[in-house]
Amino acid sequence: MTADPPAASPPSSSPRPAEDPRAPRPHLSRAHLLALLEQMLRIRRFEDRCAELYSYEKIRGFLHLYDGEEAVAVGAMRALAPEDAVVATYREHGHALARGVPMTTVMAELFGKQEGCSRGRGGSMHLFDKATRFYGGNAIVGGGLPLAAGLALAHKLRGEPAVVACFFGEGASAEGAFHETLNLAALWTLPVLFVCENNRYAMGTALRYEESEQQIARKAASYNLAAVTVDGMDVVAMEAATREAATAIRRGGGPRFIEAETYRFRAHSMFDAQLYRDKEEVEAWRAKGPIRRFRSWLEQAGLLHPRDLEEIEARIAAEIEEAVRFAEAGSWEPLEDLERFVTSAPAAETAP
Amino acid sequence: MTADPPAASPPSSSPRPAEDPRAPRPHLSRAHLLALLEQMLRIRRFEDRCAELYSYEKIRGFLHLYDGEEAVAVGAMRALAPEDAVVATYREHGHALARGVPMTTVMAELFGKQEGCSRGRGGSMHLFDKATRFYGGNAIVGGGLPLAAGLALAHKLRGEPAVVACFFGEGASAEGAFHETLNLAALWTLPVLFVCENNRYAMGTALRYEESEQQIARKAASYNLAAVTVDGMDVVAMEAATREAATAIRRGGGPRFIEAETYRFRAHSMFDAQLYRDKEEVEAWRAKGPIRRFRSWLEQAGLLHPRDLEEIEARIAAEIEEAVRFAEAGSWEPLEDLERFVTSAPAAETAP
Amino acid sequence: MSTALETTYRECVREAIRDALQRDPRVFLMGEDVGHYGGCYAVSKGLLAEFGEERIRDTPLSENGFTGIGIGAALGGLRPIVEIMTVNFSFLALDQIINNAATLLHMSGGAFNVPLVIRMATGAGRQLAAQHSHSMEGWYAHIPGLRVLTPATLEDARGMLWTALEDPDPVLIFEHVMLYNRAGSLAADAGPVDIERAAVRREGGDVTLLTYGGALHKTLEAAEALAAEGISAEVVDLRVLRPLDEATIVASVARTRRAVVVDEGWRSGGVSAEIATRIMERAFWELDAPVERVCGAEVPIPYPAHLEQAALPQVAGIVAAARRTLGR
Amino acid sequence: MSTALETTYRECVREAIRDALQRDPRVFLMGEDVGHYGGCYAVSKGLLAEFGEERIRDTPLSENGFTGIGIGAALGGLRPIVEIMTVNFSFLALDQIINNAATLLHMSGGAFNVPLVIRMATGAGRQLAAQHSHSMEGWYAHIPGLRVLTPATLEDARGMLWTALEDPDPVLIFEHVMLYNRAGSLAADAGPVDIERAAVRREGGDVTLLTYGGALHKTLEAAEALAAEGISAEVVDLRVLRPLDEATIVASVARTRRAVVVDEGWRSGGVSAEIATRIMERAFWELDAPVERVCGAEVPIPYPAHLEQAALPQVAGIVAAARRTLGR
Ligand SMILES: Cc1ncc(C[n+]2csc(CCOP(=O)(O)OP(=O)(O)O)c2C)c(N)n1
Ligand SMILES: Cc1ncc(C[n+]2csc(CCOP(=O)(O)OP(=O)(O)O)c2C)c(N)n1
Ligand SMILES: [Mg+2]
Ligand SMILES: [Mg+2]
Repeated sequence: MTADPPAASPPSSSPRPAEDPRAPRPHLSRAHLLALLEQMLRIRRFEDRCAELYSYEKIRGFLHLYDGEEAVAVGAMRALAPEDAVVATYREHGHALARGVPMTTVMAELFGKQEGCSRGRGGSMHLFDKATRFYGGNAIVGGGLPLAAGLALAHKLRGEPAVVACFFGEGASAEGAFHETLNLAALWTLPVLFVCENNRYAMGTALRYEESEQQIARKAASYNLAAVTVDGMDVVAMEAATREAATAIRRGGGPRFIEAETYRFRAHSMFDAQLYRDKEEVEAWRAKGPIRRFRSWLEQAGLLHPRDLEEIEARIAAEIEEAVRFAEAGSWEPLEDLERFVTSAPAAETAP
Repeated sequence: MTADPPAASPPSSSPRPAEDPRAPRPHLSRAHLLALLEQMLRIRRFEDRCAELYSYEKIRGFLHLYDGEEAVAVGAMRALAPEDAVVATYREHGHALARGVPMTTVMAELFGKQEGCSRGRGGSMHLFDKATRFYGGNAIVGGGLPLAAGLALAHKLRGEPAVVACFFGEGASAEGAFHETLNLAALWTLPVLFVCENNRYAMGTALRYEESEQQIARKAASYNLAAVTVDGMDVVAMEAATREAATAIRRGGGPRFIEAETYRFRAHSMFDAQLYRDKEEVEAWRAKGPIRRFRSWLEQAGLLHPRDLEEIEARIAAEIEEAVRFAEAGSWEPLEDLERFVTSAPAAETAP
Repeated sequence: MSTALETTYRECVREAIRDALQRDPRVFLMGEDVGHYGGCYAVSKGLLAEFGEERIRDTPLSENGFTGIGIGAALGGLRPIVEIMTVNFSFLALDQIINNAATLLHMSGGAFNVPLVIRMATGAGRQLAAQHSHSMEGWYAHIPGLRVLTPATLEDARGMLWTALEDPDPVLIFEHVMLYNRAGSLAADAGPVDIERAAVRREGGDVTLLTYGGALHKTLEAAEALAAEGISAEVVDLRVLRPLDEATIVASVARTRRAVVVDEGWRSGGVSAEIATRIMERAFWELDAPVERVCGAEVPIPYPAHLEQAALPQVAGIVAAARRTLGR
Repeated sequence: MSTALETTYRECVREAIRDALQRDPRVFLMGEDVGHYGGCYAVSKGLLAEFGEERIRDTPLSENGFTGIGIGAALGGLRPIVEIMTVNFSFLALDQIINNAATLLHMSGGAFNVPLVIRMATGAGRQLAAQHSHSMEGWYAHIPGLRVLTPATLEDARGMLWTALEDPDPVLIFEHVMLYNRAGSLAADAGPVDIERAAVRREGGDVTLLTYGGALHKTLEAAEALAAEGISAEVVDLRVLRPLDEATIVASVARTRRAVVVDEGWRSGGVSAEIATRIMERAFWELDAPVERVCGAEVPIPYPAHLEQAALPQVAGIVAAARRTLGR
């Protein structure tokens, strides 16, 4: 079964290293390691700015930050090639940026401007981008899993050797959609990589109130697919695990599952008083923060010099400034277009 | 949390032995063993008659027979006490009869008469009976599982030491409802017994097309609850496993899971050409049939004499005749009552 | 010219699927028991042998999962036909149908359309009782982003599927269970039909009877009965419940000045209300009488035949409603 | 006599829940984040500390599972209040809501009723976009076996829950997200209210504006604006979308001879159509103009404020529709 043109190639702005993302193991050159750090910092600084813009009411609605979890998306995306596809959740700024969705269009989306990656219609929870095969941004917990498996089925039937990476939280693993999808993916040997971001909370509900089996990889393994638990605060471990899994998937081995143990440092969304956890717990996890730890390791190993960091921060700051400028300069979609994009046909013809 | 009157007691017509159903192990007296045989035969003969009545168009709609699986319901029900509750599927004639729902009202239900156990409104797939705490009869595959867990939650919060036995097929274990319910039941230590009737087919879909993990008890165990696989063609094994599980549940140990390996000898429903399996496979399973095997074992052990069997068959035949007579003599609910039972209030007051 | 074949609605649906599988390698059929069993209503019998397991794909009992997989596969460039056995089971897949299929195009600002077709059996008449017998097509017609089709004739059973597969957006096709055995003749070269317009199945000048799906044939019978009384009824087969073909509806009623909507679905909040309201909005001053509705009784479908039939629109009720619009 | 308290809609809902928990040991609240988090919209804040984990029960993300557990618990003699965070998530539980909660009484021939209350947040206005913002209460009102409530005032937020818990059958309560912060005064002894009747919130003689839920306050503003133009509008708060209080609706419209339905839900096939049709069926000869509808645009709710607001009924649109019924 083939047809349609092949998947899009990555945009030139994509911060991808020369190295082949399909290599089964990471090549830990200094450039590579610094690129990992830069990606994580880029997401962190971007989101810090988002929080600020939220208080200025430039960004509205629900805003879920990825603060603390950056190593997961950054490590995983390094192992994905342009022909691969990504499905994420409402907490997906990090995934979008790490995948190469331009920061400008992400920021414009958060502002609700028509220059945004979803024309402003989606907002924070619904980032989409065709060029990087970024299939959202889904605000129904668990709703992205079947969709990812379906993309994988398309790849398989069309003979395209691509991987679909599907990110979701541990909370999603209680939903029926998780169960149905894992069974189907294993049964049909679908080329999909499930990445569960186990940050120990689903909103304000702690893991022990969510799951009778708290090790999500064990749950996954019960569907007879290979599942591992990885330190999601360690970007290199995440990259290595993803490369291994993606390689196995590309070889036709069917679905794989990675449980990334991580933690969210900030509130669930901007409306969360965090009554459900102690400050101490948060502080203890902060000490293991993915950026902090990686940075000091790089410094101790003599791989990161103060100059490097300054340069990185300067590049990021400039990119963020540019993104904010782009978003500010963006335009509001005209009201006459309100009923567009409900169907593909011109609105006039499909008035219900 | 308590209120409301306690659960109903069993009707006098209930074919229950004197022995305490709550005993942790079966007492295998001759009377007990013969009662097991009689129950299985009673269901078999009843359903043979149903198939015949279907061809006379006395029974319509979908009719799912339990032929071959009788040991599961008969064994399991022996371990349930009057205060326990039962939730079953659209293949539930056997469960209803073994639980003690009068054969007369079951037959009248299949005829659609208002003397039926659901006033004729439900038909074969929707048998209900308050007196025996028989909560259906559910034709949505997997739809009964959350309901059973909810009944168990009510028992728990009200401090009632009752077990809910929930029967369903292996096909149901692919549904999201299975996953959500098992997690919740284990998480909340609910007093519910899940009995999965693994008859190797969901309609025409063989186990290997349904499940990436074909041992359903293994799937269940992944929720951290005790799960066993039992020979569902062996009525004594079923009874023993159920007694053990029910005893553990009554002691507050939370949910248990029994996978009963069984086989359906007849078509899925009356509209099934059985293209999906060989005659040989059916024959091989027939040789292990629960009635055939148990009967010859009883005979070889000198526990069943030809006279016994004659008496049993005669009793059953008489009961079936009486049930058919009752159903035939039953009446059609008047058309004026069509809109009753949509809400509890009188129809006139709640016209939408 | 084209010869006619004797066939059934079931065979028309099967031929439509076969045709689509042959025309386009991206098409595949997926659902419970579509393969080895041959389809719950025997629609897909024989297709597994012809097209193999990849394209006639039996699924586990996972309505939400495989419907979502259909959406993803559509995003990935395939043209899935998802079969949901019975409309009541589609509630299990509703999250995927509404929150994803109907919404992705909009949420993505036009980037990702979902060319998915979902077929399901709908309606009562087979004594399958309260979890297998409902008519929810009018309910689905409330959802922006979906197209809702209700083939009532052999031509439409044969022709709507291909056009639906060419639609860039999700299309739901509802096949009434009482139509599958319907026999008749069909042009040998019958092919794709439009999925935009209502069709006038019988012309008349005194009253317009508007209906769709399983109720079409009863409505035509009613028109026949009315003719015997000297009442000339026009019968409009809506065919497409979303988007409604308002122009055809309004044109007919503006002429006849009287209308009866016949809908097997429940009355309150059904598509019958929308049609009545559209008529009021667009042809109020032309109306000589309030629009009448003949709908399903507001009750989960009961098992026994006499109650089931009493819960459904019947010829006598349609005739009586038409008479009322004429003050008789 | 009774003194008045300053309070908010959110506090009224919380007080209603607290009151129910105190009155009846069978009552408990169950849903995602109702306990430790304090409720997604802070409705249940403080209740966990007061009533403990058994009665303020945090659930995993399992909408179908815990809604079904609510049904089973109701069958088992408890009086569960199930909270579904947002109406869009209720699609995941739809099988349990329709195929079980709404249907069990009927399927069992009257043997098993389901005294369950499901509360959910509904509606747009917070820029939560296409998977969190819809108004599906009118859609649920299509389902026989359910009662559908839409408290729009502090009194109803405070009073409907207890009456709903006394109903032997399932009741859905829709709380509009834009109402939670609404402040006002409430009698200190406010208590249970009826869940049968619509309420005339403002009397008038020229045109009847019919609405419910989040749109009530905009409609009252519109009536005020109309009064300034010399048009006297009556405002009917439907309160109960199923079963509709046809008597109150028809009595008002028969008097004013003109009606506008204001409904945040999508227009096609919405409850607005049912209300318009009932008016036509029961008061056709009294009508001086076709019933007007002011509804939500038929689009999944877009994120940016200007588009979101444009997708919702607004005062100006209501005023214009009322004027049209008067030929102005
Ligand atoms: C089906 C559904 N139910 C509930 C919600 C509300 N909600 C949004 S995020 C969330 C917690 C999800 O937790 P998890 O899956 O662990 O992801 P995390 O937010 O921790 O990344 C909840 C309950 C939702 N969006 N969708
Ligand atoms: C949700 C749902 N999907 C599909 C069906 C149609 N259906 C009825 S029984 C059945 C097979 C169920 O198999 P299993 O759970 O193994 O039970 P068995 O019939 O073998 O006892 C199917 C697909 C249904 N009733 N409900
Ligand atoms: Mg989490
Ligand atoms: Mg089976």
